[in-house]
Amino acid sequence: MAVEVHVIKSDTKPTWCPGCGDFGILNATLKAVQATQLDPKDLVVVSGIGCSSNLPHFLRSYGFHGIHGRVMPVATGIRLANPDLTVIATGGDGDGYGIGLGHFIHAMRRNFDLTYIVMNNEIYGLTTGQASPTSEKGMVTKSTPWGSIEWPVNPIALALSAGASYISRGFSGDPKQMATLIEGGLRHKGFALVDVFSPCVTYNKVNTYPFFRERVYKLEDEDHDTSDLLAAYEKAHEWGERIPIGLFYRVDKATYEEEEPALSRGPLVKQPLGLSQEQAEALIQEFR
Amino acid sequence: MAVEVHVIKSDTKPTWCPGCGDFGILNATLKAVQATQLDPKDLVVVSGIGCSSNLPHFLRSYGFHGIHGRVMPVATGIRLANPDLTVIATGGDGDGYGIGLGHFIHAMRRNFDLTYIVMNNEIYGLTTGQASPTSEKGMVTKSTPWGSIEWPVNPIALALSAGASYISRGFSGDPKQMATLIEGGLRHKGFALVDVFSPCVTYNKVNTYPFFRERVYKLEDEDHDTSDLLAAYEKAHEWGERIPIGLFYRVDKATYEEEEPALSRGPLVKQPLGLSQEQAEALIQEFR
Amino acid sequence: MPEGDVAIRIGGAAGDGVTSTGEVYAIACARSGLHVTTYESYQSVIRGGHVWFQIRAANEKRYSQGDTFQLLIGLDQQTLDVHAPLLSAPGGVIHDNDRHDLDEGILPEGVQSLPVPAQAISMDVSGKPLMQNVATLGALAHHVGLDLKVLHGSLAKMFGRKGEEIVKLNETVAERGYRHAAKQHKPFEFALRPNGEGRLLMSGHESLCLGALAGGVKLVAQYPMTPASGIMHWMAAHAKDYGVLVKQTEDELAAMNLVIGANFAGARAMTATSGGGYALMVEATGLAGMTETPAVIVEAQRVGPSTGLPTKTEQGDLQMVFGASQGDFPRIILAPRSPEECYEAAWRAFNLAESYQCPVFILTDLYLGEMWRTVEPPDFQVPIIRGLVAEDGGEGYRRYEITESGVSPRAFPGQAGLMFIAGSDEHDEKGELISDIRAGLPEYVDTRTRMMEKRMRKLETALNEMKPPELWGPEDADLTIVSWGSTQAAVRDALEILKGTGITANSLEFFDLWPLRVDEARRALEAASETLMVEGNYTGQFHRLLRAETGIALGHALRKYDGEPFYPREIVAKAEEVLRGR
Amino acid sequence: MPEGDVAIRIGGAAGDGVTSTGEVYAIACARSGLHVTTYESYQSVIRGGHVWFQIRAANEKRYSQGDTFQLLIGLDQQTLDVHAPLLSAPGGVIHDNDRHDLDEGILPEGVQSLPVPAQAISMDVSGKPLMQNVATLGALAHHVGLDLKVLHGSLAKMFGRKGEEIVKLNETVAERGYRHAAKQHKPFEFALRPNGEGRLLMSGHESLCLGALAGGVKLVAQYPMTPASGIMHWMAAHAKDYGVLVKQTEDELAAMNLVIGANFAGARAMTATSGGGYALMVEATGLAGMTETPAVIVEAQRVGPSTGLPTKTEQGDLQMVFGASQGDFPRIILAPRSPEECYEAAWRAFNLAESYQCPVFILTDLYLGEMWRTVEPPDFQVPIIRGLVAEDGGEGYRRYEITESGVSPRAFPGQAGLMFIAGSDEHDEKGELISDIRAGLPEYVDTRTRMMEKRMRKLETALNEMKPPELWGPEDADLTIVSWGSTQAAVRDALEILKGTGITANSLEFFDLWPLRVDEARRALEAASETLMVEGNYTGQFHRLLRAETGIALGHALRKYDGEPFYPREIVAKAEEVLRGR
Ligand SMILES: Cc1ncc(C[n+]2csc(CCOP(=O)(O)OP(=O)(O)O)c2C)c(N)n1
Ligand SMILES: Cc1ncc(C[n+]2csc(CCOP(=O)(O)OP(=O)(O)O)c2C)c(N)n1
Ligand code: SF4
Ligand code: SF4
Ligand SMILES: [Mg+2]
Ligand SMILES: [Mg+2]
Repeated sequence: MAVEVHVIKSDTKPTWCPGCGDFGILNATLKAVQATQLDPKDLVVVSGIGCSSNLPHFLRSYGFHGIHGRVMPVATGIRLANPDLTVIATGGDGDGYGIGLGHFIHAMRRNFDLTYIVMNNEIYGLTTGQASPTSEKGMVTKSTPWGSIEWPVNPIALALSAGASYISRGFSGDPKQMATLIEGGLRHKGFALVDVFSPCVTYNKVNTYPFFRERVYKLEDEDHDTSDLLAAYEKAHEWGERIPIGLFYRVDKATYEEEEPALSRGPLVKQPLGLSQEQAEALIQEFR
Repeated sequence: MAVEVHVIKSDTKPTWCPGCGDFGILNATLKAVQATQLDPKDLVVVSGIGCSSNLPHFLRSYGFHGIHGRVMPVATGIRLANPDLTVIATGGDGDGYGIGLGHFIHAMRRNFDLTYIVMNNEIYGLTTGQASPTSEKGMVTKSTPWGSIEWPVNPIALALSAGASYISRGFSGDPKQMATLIEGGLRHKGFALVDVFSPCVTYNKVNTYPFFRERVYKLEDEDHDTSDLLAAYEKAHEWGERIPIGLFYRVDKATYEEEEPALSRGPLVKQPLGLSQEQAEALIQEFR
Repeated sequence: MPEGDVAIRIGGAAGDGVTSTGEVYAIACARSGLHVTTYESYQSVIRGGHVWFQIRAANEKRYSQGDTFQLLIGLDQQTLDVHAPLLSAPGGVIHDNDRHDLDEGILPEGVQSLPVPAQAISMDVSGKPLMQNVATLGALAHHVGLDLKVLHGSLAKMFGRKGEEIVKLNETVAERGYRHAAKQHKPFEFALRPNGEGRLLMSGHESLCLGALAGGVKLVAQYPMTPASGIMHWMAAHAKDYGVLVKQTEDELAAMNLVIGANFAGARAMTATSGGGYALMVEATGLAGMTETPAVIVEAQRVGPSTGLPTKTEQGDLQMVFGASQGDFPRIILAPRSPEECYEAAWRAFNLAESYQCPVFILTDLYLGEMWRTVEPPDFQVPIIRGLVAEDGGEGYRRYEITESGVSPRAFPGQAGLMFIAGSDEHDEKGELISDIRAGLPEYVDTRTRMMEKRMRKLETALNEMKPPELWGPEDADLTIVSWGSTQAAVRDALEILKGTGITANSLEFFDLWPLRVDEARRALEAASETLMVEGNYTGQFHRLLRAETGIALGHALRKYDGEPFYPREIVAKAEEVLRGR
Repeated sequence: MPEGDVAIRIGGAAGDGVTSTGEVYAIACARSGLHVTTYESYQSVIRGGHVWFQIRAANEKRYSQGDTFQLLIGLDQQTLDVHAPLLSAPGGVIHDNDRHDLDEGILPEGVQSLPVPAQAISMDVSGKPLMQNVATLGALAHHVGLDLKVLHGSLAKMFGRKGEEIVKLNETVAERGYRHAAKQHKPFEFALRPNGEGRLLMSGHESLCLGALAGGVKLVAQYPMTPASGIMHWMAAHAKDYGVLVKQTEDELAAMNLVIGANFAGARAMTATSGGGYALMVEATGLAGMTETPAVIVEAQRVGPSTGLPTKTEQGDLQMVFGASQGDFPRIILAPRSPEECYEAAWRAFNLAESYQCPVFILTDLYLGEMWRTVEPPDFQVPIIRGLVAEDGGEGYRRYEITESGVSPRAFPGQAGLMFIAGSDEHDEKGELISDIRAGLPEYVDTRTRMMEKRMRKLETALNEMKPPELWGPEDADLTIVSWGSTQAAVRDALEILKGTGITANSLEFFDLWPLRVDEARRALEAASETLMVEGNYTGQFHRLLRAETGIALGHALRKYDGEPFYPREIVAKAEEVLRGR
């Protein structure tokens, strides 16, 4: 069965501001899902809270639109209960790299098999424009009227040091590359990060489309070895005049789901409930 | 006034198991504090919960023994209220790299001026031996009777990617080097991490004193450039036969406290409370 | 609404400038010496959602946004369609009929169409359509009988920082709108009496911020969350001038623990959040309780459960705040009823927190926090009470000394000779742990009991500073309407309306919720001939608390949980139903 | 204690093997057909702290650890000094006088010194001092009249996995201790009647784990915390054989959200924690409430506030659990009274969670969770009720359909044609948000109200499955003792004691706490001539709830907050005081 984009797209119209970078991400996601020919009934899109986190409503798949910062554990719970499902986790930079940072790193080191798309607009959009963990130093926002005095997090470097097995960055201004990166993430076995520069046209007057257009270049256009950890670190720390997008790093390693003994019999949701007679008797013996 | 170790040492006897690595850390800390000739009334030792987090009780300074995983925000609050105080934050690997991981990374990118000593025993001690975020893959614990299936966090690599300005690792079996590292941290302006291999003799039968003695070598004995970020990453990822201890990386950069405008008039705790007549009148004007 | 009491409503899409338009009008009314109250309805979406803003101005003090409105400014078609049918006569709809169609068939009798070529005026004056709202504002000023000069002043205040030229253009546009309206219609006979004695206009949360400054706040640690974010924004904007350190943390867990650290070190520090954020502070609330560290927490309620309706109001978090954190420890809960009381609650909270060394909550809500109201100028000379503090170098200092009041002397890091460890484990008077090698030994079982009793005694001591409920209105009444916090607004206005119906009612208002003045509460309830509890949540969270404490079940309940504030007439209707039922 | 009812106490330093020694004895008693109950007191320290373990064995069913103990095994000097004076006669102190000094002057009359050369025996048999406890165990077996063979069997069970040789050595050491005691003293006349019909011995939390397995648990996500860690350990050890996925998460926030994700996907999943950990689950509890996702949460209470006394017991978290999370939503709270009831609570919790699609709490505590008790073999054929589930491919599926019961049909990811989004924002029947461009519009204001009422109706429906309080003892009594959860143990034993005092008392026991069967509760309270509420916290958290719901203030209260469980005689004393006061 060929799955067309219109099948995966829901009737609910996105409520993002006109021009918001998140539109590009939605489109790229739809394209990537279509490219994998995944049946949408087997897809679950999980998010936190933020403008970006409304995304699940715009796909006709299963979705869980949870609470702020907890997208990783919810997504993990779904994967562990039923690894037959494909899980896309998504949300904003505040959601994933701010309040959710701990879960993010722990999920990566465990190498759960899911794809995490972060709509990184370097700002808190839904709460009307405060500094986010990726806001640049000096940035003026509602919460930093004299300029932020914090260095931003570096999601790519963190992902490298946390052991994620597929680490990439896209840009809403280049939906084609982004679709490829997301598709790559979906096909990758293990934790796939797709960090996306997604301009907030309403609250971020610094990191705009032109800002990125002037600076981004594609890793695939240079001689970058995606299996070289140190090279990836070097690229991850590049910022300023030239900012790399594309695939930074990829490695094959066992996923959590593969190594979890309880999943060796298949998805938990397909196991019988309760105890067999023999099991019950064996248990009773322990207490005699 | 020369401050002697016995002045800084409290009468409360540590309740750690005989042989616990944390004794070495306590001693090294006492030595480092003494070396800086800090008046203990100006020192605050802050911790979370765990065997390790009992440490504040064993110093005769101010201390705050808070809740599990929240040592960083409490320590930050103290620093921001009164930057005249020296703050040592401390606790276990579970406390700092598990439940507290998000705070840890955010504190580093902000470069608060404090010293964080993590008593890393690769296990949850106080809760009687479950896997910790630094437990090695395959490790058998009460919570992983068939061996842990998670890759451990790499605190040094995380600290590098988060932007900490002083990043080091010690070993309880080498209290002298450790004292030097802690003293360096105390003297450093900015966030100083001292991760310490601190064997739990009761619950961790893998990462024992002999385990580390066989493997550790000192960075200062090799030709390691502590100002070279990529070199530091390379060392951070070294594990197995040879494990580096010592100072991985150091850089000078502005601290949060230096950049915070509200602190330009001096510590908050020394400012008058309430509003002056002029301030009150200016405020009222805003609402007319 | 009676004469001299007019509400207007402005509606449009998010981004249409509804808020700024309403704000200029509200300022103009306040500057004209009128009493102003407002309510803004908005959505959890950044652009394109539907926003409307109701502003009530009256000669006498009013509390709520009012039940009806007489004039509507429709900035988009949706506003005309949805709100025009709700108008009260006499009144009118100000709209730009070049841009939208007002279906006059939907207008109630006595409500007129009052078209203004707002866009044309803006284009004409400035070459851009941006100032069309201001043209409608000019028309509005005429219709309600405001002085054009006052409107100009308000525009200058609003747009002053954009430069003189912009202000001038705005003034011209406003004037054109005013003149257009003047030609079309004479002012409505609303009998508003502008008197030139300007009033202060502020929101509940602005007032709270002022109170916090007056009370010596030094540090505000917060994570953004509607409707508490405004507190952070206001504080950040004032941080430099007033020496307040504003820290946006990585989450609410950090904010609360940071506030505890700062208070431990001796700085008056607070946090503000809404329900979902407070949920993340629950564990640290107990930490403040156990270590006896002051902490001020503003919990600005919005609609739950969970993310709920983030831009809508509710009084649904009392139960969470009351029960927050494991075990028992003293906490204090203030629920200011009005913007004025937010001011007082803020400085009192710091005094109470330091006097009783415990967490103090200020329970506001979206409605109260964001409503603007004209207030009397606050008194900035507020008492600063730091509670019991130890002298430097005291021998044998015991941080957690067992005292009759339950309060023990604090020491601050940096003080000589008073070093101690504040611990979340149970401890003895000196602060030494009794959870490890002492736990369960007979002597320390007793220590635990005594420490627990010492801490809990603080609540009894604090009770003396808590205020009993206020009875407003006649002592003898057919009906006593009971409320807490912000619901006061609608209740007080309902009493005014009830006066005209032959029903005598009074209002029993709770605002210092915990520790509760149970004796006074019981007496007041027992004295009532019939009671009606009005609160903004499903299960009657305060009702339950009152019953648990007094044993008295209130006769009737009116509860609302649809996200909207109470309207006086809802209460009037319920009161009539209750009394008819007798 | 009456005849045929003996408690022994073993004390020593952490690491001395107090727990394993006690466990072997408890197993031996259970295997002898006696009724066993235990209580272990330990400290929050890994080595060197003081630990003692009380094990009561009786011919008849008993509930609590008992007030007194007749025999003491002192493995260190501190135990002899602290516990020997507390013994009851007839009785004795088993100790190794080569290693410690028992001051006979501190012994109560009728209590004897019963020295055993335990270390010497161990050295002699095994060349190491390690088995000295086992020598004292042998002596103990003789003194209470246990069969040596049964003791051997229990040792084999305990040490079996260390190999036959170790078992043999242990048996020999035990026998030597037994023989030594036999030469020294004839068995006490405790009149225990070992009858050879072995009983099952398990802790409250083990029983709970069994119930969860029987109820189809598939995933357990947990972060370590005393006293809930044991559940994770037990589950992890059984994970492979019983197909349970055990995930130790990075914190409790993750555990709860993970459980919600797993339940959303269709797996029965639970978490377990204590108060401080649950505090971190508060926000996600509301998420489960709003998205109508089942979730089972074991909240194993310990002493608060904050870190408190981590190894001690309290019933102090009811208020937190009851009020957890912003806004109102349905939740169910079960508080099992006994290890037996933990089993039932666990499988019922899963059925209730899926039937009503809401969070279900099992409120245990350290005392109940860790006490071992002999139980009847549980019935493993428990009903599995998964609630309303939609059929694949239904047209126009509405996940949150408004129904009379409040329950709407669930769908699981992977089901064809039923795709929907579960959202924490308020939503309509289909699950679409009404918080953004629909919020505040009249139609959706109404939708909110109806969704809220739909969800809350589930509580009314669920009430039918909740059990009313149980009245134990005579219907007519001078005094009704009211309790909830684990306090049953001491109350029931107190009733036995009261029988001998001429006071007739009964016990009104609450265990299905919410939704509360208010009618039955009120009737029972009204029928009581005098009431005494007994609960393990400072403020009377359940007392408050009962009063809020029924309006009835209980006559008297006995509260404990020192970390120790209730002892029957404390209740007896209070009962006598209450009735004397009449
Ligand atoms: C616990 C909690 N704290 C705060 C909030 C308020 N809040 C909603 S969205 C958001 C941040 C949005 O920023 P981001 O995640 O970057 O998403 P964006 O809107 O920029 O796409 C916050 C702080 C919340 N919903 N829950
Ligand atoms: C919120 C919360 N969850 C769980 C616990 C239980 N707990 C106490 S210490 C600890 C972990 C200890 O490990 P670590 O931090 O590595 O310290 P160590 O004992 O190994 O020194 C845990 C999980 C707690 N106190 N609070
Ligand atoms: S506020 Fe920013 S992030 Fe949110 S929808 Fe608008 S443009 Fe996008
Ligand atoms: S359990 Fe481990 S970490 Fe804790 S005191 Fe003992 S040796 Fe140290
Ligand atoms: Mg963002
Ligand atoms: Mg550890």
